[in-house]
Amino acid sequence: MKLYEYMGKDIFRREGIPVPRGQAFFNSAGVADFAASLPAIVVKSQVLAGGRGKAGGIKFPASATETEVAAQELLATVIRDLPVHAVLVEEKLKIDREYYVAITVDGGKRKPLVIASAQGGVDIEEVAEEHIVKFHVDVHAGIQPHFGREVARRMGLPAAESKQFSELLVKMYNLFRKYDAELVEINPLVLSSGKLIAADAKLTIDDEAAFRYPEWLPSVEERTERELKAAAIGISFVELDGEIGVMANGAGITMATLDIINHFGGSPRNFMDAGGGAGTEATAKALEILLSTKPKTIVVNIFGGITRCDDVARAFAQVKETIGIPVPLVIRLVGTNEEAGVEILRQQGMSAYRSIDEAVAKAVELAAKEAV
Amino acid sequence: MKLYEYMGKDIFRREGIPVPRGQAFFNSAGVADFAASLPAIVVKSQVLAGGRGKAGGIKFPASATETEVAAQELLATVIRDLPVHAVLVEEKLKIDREYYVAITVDGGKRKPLVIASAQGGVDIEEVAEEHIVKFHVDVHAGIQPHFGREVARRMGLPAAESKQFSELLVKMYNLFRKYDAELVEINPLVLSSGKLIAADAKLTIDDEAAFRYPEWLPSVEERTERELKAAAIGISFVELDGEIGVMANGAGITMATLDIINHFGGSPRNFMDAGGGAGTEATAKALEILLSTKPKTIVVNIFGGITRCDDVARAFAQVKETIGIPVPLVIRLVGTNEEAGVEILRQQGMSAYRSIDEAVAKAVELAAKEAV
Amino acid sequence: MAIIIDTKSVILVQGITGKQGNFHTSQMLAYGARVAAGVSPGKGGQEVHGVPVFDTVAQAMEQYPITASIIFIPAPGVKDAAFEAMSAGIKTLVIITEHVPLHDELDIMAYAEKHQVTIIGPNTFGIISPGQSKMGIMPNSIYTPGPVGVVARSGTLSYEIANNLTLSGLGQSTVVGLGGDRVVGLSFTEVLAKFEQDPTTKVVVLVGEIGGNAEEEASLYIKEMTKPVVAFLAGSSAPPGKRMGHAGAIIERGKGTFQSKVAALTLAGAKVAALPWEVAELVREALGE
Amino acid sequence: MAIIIDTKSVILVQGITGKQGNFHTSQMLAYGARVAAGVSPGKGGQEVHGVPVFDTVAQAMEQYPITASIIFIPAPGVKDAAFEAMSAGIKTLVIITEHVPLHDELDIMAYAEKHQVTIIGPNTFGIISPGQSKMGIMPNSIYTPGPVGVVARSGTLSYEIANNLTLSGLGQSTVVGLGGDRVVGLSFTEVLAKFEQDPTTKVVVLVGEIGGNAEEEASLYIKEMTKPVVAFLAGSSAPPGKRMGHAGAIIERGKGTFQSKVAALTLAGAKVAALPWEVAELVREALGE
Repeated sequence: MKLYEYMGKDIFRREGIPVPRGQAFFNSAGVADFAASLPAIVVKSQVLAGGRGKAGGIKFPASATETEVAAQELLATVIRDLPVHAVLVEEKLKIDREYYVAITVDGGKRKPLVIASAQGGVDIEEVAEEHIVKFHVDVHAGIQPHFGREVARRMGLPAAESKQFSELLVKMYNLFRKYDAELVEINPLVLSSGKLIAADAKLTIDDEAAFRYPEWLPSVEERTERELKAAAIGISFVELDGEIGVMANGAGITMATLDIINHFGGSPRNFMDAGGGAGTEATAKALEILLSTKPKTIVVNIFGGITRCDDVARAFAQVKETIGIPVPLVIRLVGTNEEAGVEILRQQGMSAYRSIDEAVAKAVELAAKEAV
Repeated sequence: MKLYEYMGKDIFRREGIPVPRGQAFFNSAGVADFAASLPAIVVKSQVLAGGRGKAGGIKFPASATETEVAAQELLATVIRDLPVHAVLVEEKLKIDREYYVAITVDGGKRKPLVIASAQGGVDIEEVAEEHIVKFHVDVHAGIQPHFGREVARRMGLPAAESKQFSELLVKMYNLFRKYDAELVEINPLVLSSGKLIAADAKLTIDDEAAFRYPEWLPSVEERTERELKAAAIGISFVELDGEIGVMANGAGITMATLDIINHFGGSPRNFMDAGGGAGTEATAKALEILLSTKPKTIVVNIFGGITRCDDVARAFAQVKETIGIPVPLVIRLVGTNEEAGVEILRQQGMSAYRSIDEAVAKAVELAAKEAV
Repeated sequence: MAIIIDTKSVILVQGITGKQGNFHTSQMLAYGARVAAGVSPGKGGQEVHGVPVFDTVAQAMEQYPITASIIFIPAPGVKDAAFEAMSAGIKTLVIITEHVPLHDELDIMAYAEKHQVTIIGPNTFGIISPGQSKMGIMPNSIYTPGPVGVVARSGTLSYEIANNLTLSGLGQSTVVGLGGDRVVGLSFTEVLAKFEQDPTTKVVVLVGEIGGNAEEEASLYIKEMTKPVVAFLAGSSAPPGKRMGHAGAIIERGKGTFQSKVAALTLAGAKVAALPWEVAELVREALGE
Repeated sequence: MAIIIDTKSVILVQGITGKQGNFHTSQMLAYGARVAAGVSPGKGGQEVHGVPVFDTVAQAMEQYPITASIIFIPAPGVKDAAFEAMSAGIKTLVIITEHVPLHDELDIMAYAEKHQVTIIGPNTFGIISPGQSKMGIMPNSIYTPGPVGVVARSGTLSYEIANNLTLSGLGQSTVVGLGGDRVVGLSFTEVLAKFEQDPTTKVVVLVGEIGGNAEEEASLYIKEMTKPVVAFLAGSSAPPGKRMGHAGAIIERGKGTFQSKVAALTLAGAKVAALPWEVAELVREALGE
């Protein structure tokens, strides 16, 4: 779960990380008054897309009145398909230098990873490797101040900034642990008249830790309505651009099914991992979601392990009887209770393949026909 | 630093450990009103002495009016030489069972230690070893719930209480770490109508962690005025009952000096470790504190390492010139700048021994003479 | 022979009285695995499919010489369960549970490293040494003993491949599921090293997918292996930036792409199958059959 | 030979620019110890008595093959300094600072155990191998090389005894101060075991005091030692329940009394001196002189 910049900065402020004076507005009421209290002003659209600056999502009005106008304009904007959620009106900092610092998780090393650079303010991927400092964290040690001093030294920060940077990193790490963060990123970390200030705040919270979220933690939704519906029944679903609807059980096998569709010259309409052990009801609902995307054809690839083939077959029968299945449905069904499943399908006038290649080839062929 | 029961219970409450409804009173105003809101009442004197129950420090009044009287009486009481600081008016619990649980530090193993027993409510030293459960804590694991379940099992708690106990122990450990505790002890932990409640709270905070204390943390003083004065200049000082004042530099050597006084048939008036590296001013002040205890004689045992003998000698000279030294002063002075020190003493008409046995023997002899 | 678990493994099931724990205990027993005891707080004294249930791991270990534990506890309790097993001295741990918080996984792995515990998962189908023992949720029917070691990130895809191997007459020494989360215990490299040492294993099948750089790291080790490696990778058609099912499958920063993985594996000498049903044929070739 | 430090020890001083760090660096240099570098954040590039100062331990270690570090940092910063040294790979650490918070000590010791670091202190006078090297605050003049290993809880008392030994012609192999806090690194037993292995050491002097049960635990090991042990204990006259100077010196729960310690040591075969000046004579007897 990504948080908007203003939410991240609220948490930064609470955890003692310096941020510019600022306030979020969801409409323009009060904007001018607040702006009047700032010596210099920046208005930033709150949207979870990258590159909002280049897309015109950040403005530098010269007066309180101009700020109100800018806020109104930005609130009406759509950036990379996402409507602007709010605007953050902030004190515009005097920028002496810009740094980059982030804490994330390195899955390969199974440890938190600190990434820092004295060349901040730009996309970190554009910074040459030799200007990037990386240090893994031992969770049994955490980040003590010395860790920050060593990072600062490698970054080439002067002594006067080293202590501030070190205190900041300790706080960032505490926040990273306390809020189950996947990512805490400050870019740029601005040096302004001798003080280090987080000019931006990127904070991604681990969705799996939702049960520990403090109540006040805001929720940000990036998924489509259908993806949400699928999530509600425990199914991973991602919409894509192709023609063939896909349902399989397991992330790897679903991905492989997409690959095989591609291999046979077709294009998938979606990724749908119905998971292991989905029963009749969940499978029926998943199929309904699939149908709502209006694919040209649907291919179902079930290797029954925990998932029982008869449960799956019953779901198809149920959907066919109730809302109907208006597109060709190609089913590959093997594994636990395979025979019972095939029999249920047969009674509904449907048949099943035993091998994945035959099933996908058939689906691609049917989709091509539909397209004609 | 030991906290009063009501302070400990305030912290328990804040950390989610169940305690009886209660309130501390420093005079009897409001006691009756509060007592009237309780179904059954207990009034406990807040004093840092053990065995306050046996000393009459706990009362069970039958009514709100009786509670007010009891509070007045207890507030006027002195228990084991300590005046009652406050009274805690609490709901008297229905007691089904009494357990014991504590977390402290095992210096030998360098680890936190959990001590628990199903036989609570009495002095834990009176409980037979086989009824006491002890588990060390790995600070890299902390106390997870399973730890509490295993302790509960060893204590013989039924399943219904195991979960509660386990949650309690997790909270106790978090508190132990968060507040730099030397000891968190609940005795008795009461089972009351199926609920585990901390009927008492003993909490000792590490004095060395004072710089981390949150501002609200209350302070409890157990030391005498002289001991406080000594602490203010960084000197360890404990008053004893004998006749010979003692000053030495280092805890071990001070203790050994006391032992040697005993060996020669004398009795020490105090323990004073002037520490390593004390300068003239600190040493002079220490001597003044010593003199204020009116010893029959004083023995000073300085093995100069970081401590410089001339600094020490100058302090004695200074005190002699200003307030005077009305009792015999026996000085053993060796080590760093020894010659300069001896010379300073000589100019003041004082002399110094080189060996500890001679010095102490002399002091004991002089004290005996004074006593005549 | 096999790796990690075999006929001598004495197994504990944590969360044995839950729906999943109960069902898969029956399946593991049916497969012949030595499931000695289960743990379920507050349920001590019960039995599940004839397996005695204890309140704590320590209590179970007083009664049985347990060597490995499999965890079916819901995600919020996994950290507690894993620490309980590790603190009690268990050195092999299979964590089936999915949706375990990332920071709990970090804590578990750090403690496992300190105490030299082998962790499989979380979010794994487990491990099976066909004909010997099983700690996992894979179907019993699709495996048969033989010379092929299989290590996979993803469950069902590995079933597909194991099933194909079995139907092609190619049995397996051990099949290991690393788990689909961003932070898991065993890595491809560690499992490959165990297969390299295992006398039964003659060839290794690596089933990977896009995202992360585990396959690229494994390639460094594959270069040094004496045994042939056959790989299959899911995700050749995945669009960049979309999260597909589990955290592993994110393409970030131009690393972890299908192309980079295929290139690294091929360069290291592994044969990469373009389609899942081609794996068995490549294995047969690698075995010189 | 000696234990823990010797002529090969290359020493780092953490907190070298502070008053204590500065002074004792000069004393250690005067004694001939190989003090290679100092650390003091923000003071990198300076020199103290000719010793170069760095901002971080890692930076110092890039320049010098440091084997041991001595910490003179004020108490609130000791945990940070100790973790810095340990994270940088230093395996011998002397922590002079007193008043270190108990929980910081617990954290330091747990991390030291994980990384197999030898910690002396906190709240110690340090360690000296006479004629070879010194990491500590003891006076340089009172030691001389020889066959007596000394291990003490308390500083000045050990000076008294070492001085007596030297005046009696009995030199020391190494003198170790464990530190006066409730939680310290090395224990009596661990130091005794090192002396037992050290060819130079022919007899060991243990300087203990009341409180805790370190001396009782040491007695268990003394029973198994081939080398004779002479002990002196402070606190024979201490009243129960009074805290005397440092946390070690509390008599609690009837354990750790003078009597129990003397009994345990005597039973283990150690000779216990009743007064400090009797130690040298007992050592001479133990040496068969």
